[in-house]
Amino acid sequence: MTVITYREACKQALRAALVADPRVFMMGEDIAAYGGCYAVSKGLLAEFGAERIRDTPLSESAFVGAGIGAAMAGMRPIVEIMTVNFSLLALDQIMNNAASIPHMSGGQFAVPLVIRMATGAGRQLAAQHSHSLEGWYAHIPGLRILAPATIEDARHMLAPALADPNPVLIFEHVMLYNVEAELDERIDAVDITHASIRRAGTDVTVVTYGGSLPRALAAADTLAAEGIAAEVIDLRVLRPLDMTTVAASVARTHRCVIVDEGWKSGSLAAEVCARLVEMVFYELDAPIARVCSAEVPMPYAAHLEQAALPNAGRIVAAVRQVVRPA
Amino acid sequence: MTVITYREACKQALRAALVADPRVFMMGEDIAAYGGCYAVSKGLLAEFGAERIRDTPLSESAFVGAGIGAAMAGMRPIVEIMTVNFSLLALDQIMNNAASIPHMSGGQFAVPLVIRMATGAGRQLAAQHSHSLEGWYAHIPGLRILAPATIEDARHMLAPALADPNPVLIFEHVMLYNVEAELDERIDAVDITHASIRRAGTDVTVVTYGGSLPRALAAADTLAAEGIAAEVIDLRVLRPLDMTTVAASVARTHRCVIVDEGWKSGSLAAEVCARLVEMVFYELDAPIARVCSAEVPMPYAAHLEQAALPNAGRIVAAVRQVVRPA
Amino acid sequence: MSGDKLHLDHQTLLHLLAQMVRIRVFERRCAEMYQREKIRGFLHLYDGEEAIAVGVMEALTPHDAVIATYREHGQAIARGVPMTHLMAELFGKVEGCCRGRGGSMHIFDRARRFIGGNAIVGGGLPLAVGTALGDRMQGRDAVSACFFGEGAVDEGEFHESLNLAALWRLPVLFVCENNYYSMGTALADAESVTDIHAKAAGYGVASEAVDGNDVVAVELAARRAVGAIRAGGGPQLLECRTYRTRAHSMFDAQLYRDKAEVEAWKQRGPILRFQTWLESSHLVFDDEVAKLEAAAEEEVSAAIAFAEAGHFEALEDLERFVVMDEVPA
Amino acid sequence: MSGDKLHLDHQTLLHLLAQMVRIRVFERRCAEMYQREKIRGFLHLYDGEEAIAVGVMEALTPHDAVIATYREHGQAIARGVPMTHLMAELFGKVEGCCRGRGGSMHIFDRARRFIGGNAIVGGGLPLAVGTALGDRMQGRDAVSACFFGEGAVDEGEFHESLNLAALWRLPVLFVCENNYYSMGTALADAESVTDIHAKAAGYGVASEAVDGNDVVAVELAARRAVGAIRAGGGPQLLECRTYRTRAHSMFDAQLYRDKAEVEAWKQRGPILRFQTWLESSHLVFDDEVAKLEAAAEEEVSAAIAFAEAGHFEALEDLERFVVMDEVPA
Ligand SMILES: Cc1ncc(C[n+]2csc(CCOP(=O)(O)OP(=O)(O)O)c2C)c(N)n1
Ligand SMILES: Cc1ncc(C[n+]2csc(CCOP(=O)(O)OP(=O)(O)O)c2C)c(N)n1
Ligand SMILES: [Mg+2]
Ligand SMILES: [Mg+2]
Repeated sequence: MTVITYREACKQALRAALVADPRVFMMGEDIAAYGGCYAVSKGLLAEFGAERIRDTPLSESAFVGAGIGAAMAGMRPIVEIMTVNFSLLALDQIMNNAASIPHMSGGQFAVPLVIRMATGAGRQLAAQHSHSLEGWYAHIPGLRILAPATIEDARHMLAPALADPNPVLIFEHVMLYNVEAELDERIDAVDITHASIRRAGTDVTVVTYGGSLPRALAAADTLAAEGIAAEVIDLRVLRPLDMTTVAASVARTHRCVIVDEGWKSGSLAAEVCARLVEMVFYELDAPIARVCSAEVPMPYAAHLEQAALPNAGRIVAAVRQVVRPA
Repeated sequence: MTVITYREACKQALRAALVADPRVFMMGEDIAAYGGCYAVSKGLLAEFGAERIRDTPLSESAFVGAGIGAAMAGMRPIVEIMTVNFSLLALDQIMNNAASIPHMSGGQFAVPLVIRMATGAGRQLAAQHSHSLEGWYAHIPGLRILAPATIEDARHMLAPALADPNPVLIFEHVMLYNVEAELDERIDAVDITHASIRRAGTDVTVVTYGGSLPRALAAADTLAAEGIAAEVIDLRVLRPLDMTTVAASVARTHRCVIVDEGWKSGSLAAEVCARLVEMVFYELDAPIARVCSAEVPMPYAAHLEQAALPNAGRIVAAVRQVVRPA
Repeated sequence: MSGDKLHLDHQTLLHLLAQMVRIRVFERRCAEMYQREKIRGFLHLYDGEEAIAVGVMEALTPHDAVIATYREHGQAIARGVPMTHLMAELFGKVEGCCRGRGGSMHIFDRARRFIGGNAIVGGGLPLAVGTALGDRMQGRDAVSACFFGEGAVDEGEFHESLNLAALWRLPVLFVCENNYYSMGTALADAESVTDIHAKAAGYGVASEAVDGNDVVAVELAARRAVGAIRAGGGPQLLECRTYRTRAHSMFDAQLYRDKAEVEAWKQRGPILRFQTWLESSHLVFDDEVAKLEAAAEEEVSAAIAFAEAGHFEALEDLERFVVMDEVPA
Repeated sequence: MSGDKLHLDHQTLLHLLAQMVRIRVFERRCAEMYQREKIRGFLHLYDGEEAIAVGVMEALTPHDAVIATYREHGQAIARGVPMTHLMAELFGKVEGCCRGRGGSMHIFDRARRFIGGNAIVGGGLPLAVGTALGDRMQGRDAVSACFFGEGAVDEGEFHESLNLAALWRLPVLFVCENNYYSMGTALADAESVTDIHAKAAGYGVASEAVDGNDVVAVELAARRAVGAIRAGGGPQLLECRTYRTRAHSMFDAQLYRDKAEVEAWKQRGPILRFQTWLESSHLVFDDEVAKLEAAAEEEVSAAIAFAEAGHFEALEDLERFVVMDEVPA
């Protein structure tokens, strides 16, 4: 067992991928000379050279599209969009090319591309740099969307993402990079299909993912002290959703709170809720509750930002309300 | 009473707006010399001249951004993005500027901009030209999203949209342009805040909007013949949602089916469902059902396209299932 | 035929003419099939521009990649996509090259490295940069030929793609089919500088403007450009000046241009010109032209029959390939 | 002072120096406040580039619009945004120009037509085209001055915006602050052609490259450009060549460049150079410089005190202005 940061886990994953397959290469803004905006790729240029660790111009649409083309030409590109905030500039390529070409070409072409981006708020970066759009991206057929919330997933999700013949988007939450934990070296692979029960419980199911997992776990601790046993599910894969795991849990607990850093209206939390209604409506003993971000462009001031984000306190309150309505 | 097309209603609205306010002007691709890709703006160039009816280069990001800037400088631009499919290229401007600047600037600047676009499938235009993303756009705080489904709304929603100090996106469904109906000339205004009950009923609430309204009404006819009285609600405004009207209806009917041309996962239908769970859970006698588009890049072949879209038959089946579960 | 010189032998000349005629006839029948509602959706015909697809394609090898737009029947045919598969695609049949999912705007043919058929203006340029990058990284001596209209020059993707290709000296042949209109918008109403090939200077990309209605000139220029790319000269831009003598699509009333302008260009049409020149120079015999026309008619008729006889994909397969099970070999 | 000639009178010279010093001192204290965690988020300082904001701003009138980037303290100060409001903004206080919602990257000041503070590279260019269009349509004789780094030149928005502004001959002054790096990426690793002002030719936009570390040269060039715009010459591009002598932001270890390179540029810093020249030419008296430095220190200290004394916006107001009730007059 060694203790490493989430950032280091991401980097180990990249390094392993580059070593394992000569078709793998990285491109993105400031990943090489600068070492990556969040220092994830620091050192990789020296190790793998400028052919495989490519700094790109600030041309999100072009280099994402180039990643798609390179994937179609037989490479296994890992494209880094520095943060999700800039990915809007590449959205046409992602939706209209990466996600559409396999089906639209009648299955002639696959797009085995991985796109990584940092996501989320909490660092006072204000409206244009604090988006949490991974749940929104999960609307798009043809994509697989991953949200590693643990060191283990940060370390091991990349390999199956690269092995996937489809475009895979990996969202790394900015507040997780500095998180440290033990990496169990006996585990050398994870799947990218299942949700994971991170804490078992019987009274309520708390469904979450990514940067909100630590918040949900903290809330579960508090709730445990009050005698409420919350089961915490980490979705891990935002598309396609593993609703089997979630629905089975809710069928046991009969109550559910969904925690999602996206804006509430049209959030992934809404989708999870709608699916539960479709799947286990008659098992529900209380309305499903959502704890999401306030529907505001994220403000800079710390107190406003924190007020806008889901946190353990709001999760605890939502669970209490669901478990013991006033 | 005169019978006009939806297209003509859109045009009358534009003409009236141009006449009423010298600050109003239009810009977009092929709106002037060509007359508009769906012929909505045909004739306006001759009537209002090239200063106010502006053909733009194929530069969605720049001319949408220019619309934002012009609005901030005191104009009341109506920007046409030919179809929603191309709006992804302008999404950064829409989300990070239009929707963010008012809040981010502490209320110093408003962005009184109207963006119109055609949306939806049904014309065999295949994957890249058949998106139905209005529900997806409704995720973004700061925007008002309108979906005129009737001739009356097509004629009258534009004026309040222009009067709104906020960016308003108007989505016109491509399958509606040729629809004809009577325009009641005694009505000279509509609101852009409320959903509308288009058909009263007691057994089930069918919630829909835009291009799916005719499908829902057709389904209600069929259902009526079977003795099922469906109430059909046209959301009209996709953001902010008028859930009061919807919840009140469901509180009466106790059953709900939501029809939405968006892809199912992460659809607006999911949001409506989640809100109903939050608001009227204990009134629900059956799971809420969704009739959405299949989660595929839209295929070209007619039979596949029709199979992917919501239609009256699927709505009828969903309602039957909700009202009289097998 | 190679390098900078064309051996204008009899067979070659006939071949160039035949290719253009095949495209023309195919599309004339497409328009007819559209009227008969066998083809639906958007249908963008290539009349008047055939010399470009034919000329450029002669300069490519099967290893090269071709990336095109929604107006790509000409490129597809010149590239060798069988008309049967193409017509079946337009009919929405499962025998179509994309199983009927793509339609006219999305022709793909993996066997011929024909990578779309892209209906987002400018959307293909980044892809071509990517295929060129992928090829180069794998040591393949392949060129990515990317066709786009002058309308795509307005888009940011043009700028970003030319820069990236030039920066990394990638083997991309950018072929701008400048037909002076993007839908109904005249070039001068869309671009502040209408000399498109001159824009390449901003990226350090070598470029040339060529009479896009002269198939031999196009082929020569394309061979020069492809030669330069293969010699390591980095991306090249070829601006082919031409004219679309039909409407933009089947929904276009052409309010934006004069009939006389269209007529004038028709007189300069690539087939008419080339054929007239061949005939007046006695480079072909009378019956040869008639023969190749008949062959084209026959080929297209066979394609229509094939398409007619085809089947609609089973509804159960609607979701197939949304998510791929494997990367096709 | 007007037109093409600067009257380099004593007051003018002192004013230019004072403006640059105000910016420099303000930002030195910002860095300090960052260390003390009074300021958070991303903080991009302008050290070494002050001559650009100061020089350009001298050429503008209050009616003109200014559109800037996330590295915009310099522009804001030169434009007259009160330091108190600016510092309070950085402290996240409701007394800040944006009520503490914008922070360093999003400075807006309606009274001074200061329209951001935009943290999306290239995101401000389309806006500037729009304010220029709006002004022109309303018959205002106003210029929209748009500042952006050379990194923004990579983005499609640069291309689309220059074309649109040129096509419609809009009164936009595009000011490229070329500091040779976008974060850690050297210009030559991002642009195939590194001579940015030359790119304007592709749009028919007149352009000039100027020593961005020479405040007088910048002012002169800006006056020429603004004059040309007001005379109806359409948009102009001014490339100001400069260098950022601090890190990109507070998180940058500067692995990508040599200390020696930074040192060399420091020696050519705009304040040092201008002040040295003024002093060696005996255009200022010793105590004048000391005085304006002291005044700047005092102004910044007062701004810090103001910011310290400010309040955090009430949580109930979090959602205020997401949707506006009216268009501010
Ligand atoms: C991004 C985008 N914007 C708008 C359209 C609508 N549209 C389809 S074809 C076309 C004209 C394109 O003109 P050009 O690139 O010159 O090609 P041409 O049709 O002349 O061959 C337009 C505007 C589109 N498909 N994609
Ligand atoms: C669209 C976009 N891509 C990436 C970033 C991340 N980023 C912030 S500043 C910066 C460098 C920009 O360089 P330049 O335009 O030269 O301005 P400078 O910082 O040198 O003043 C980058 C890449 C961003 N903010 N927006
Ligand atoms: Mg064209
Ligand atoms: Mg820079």
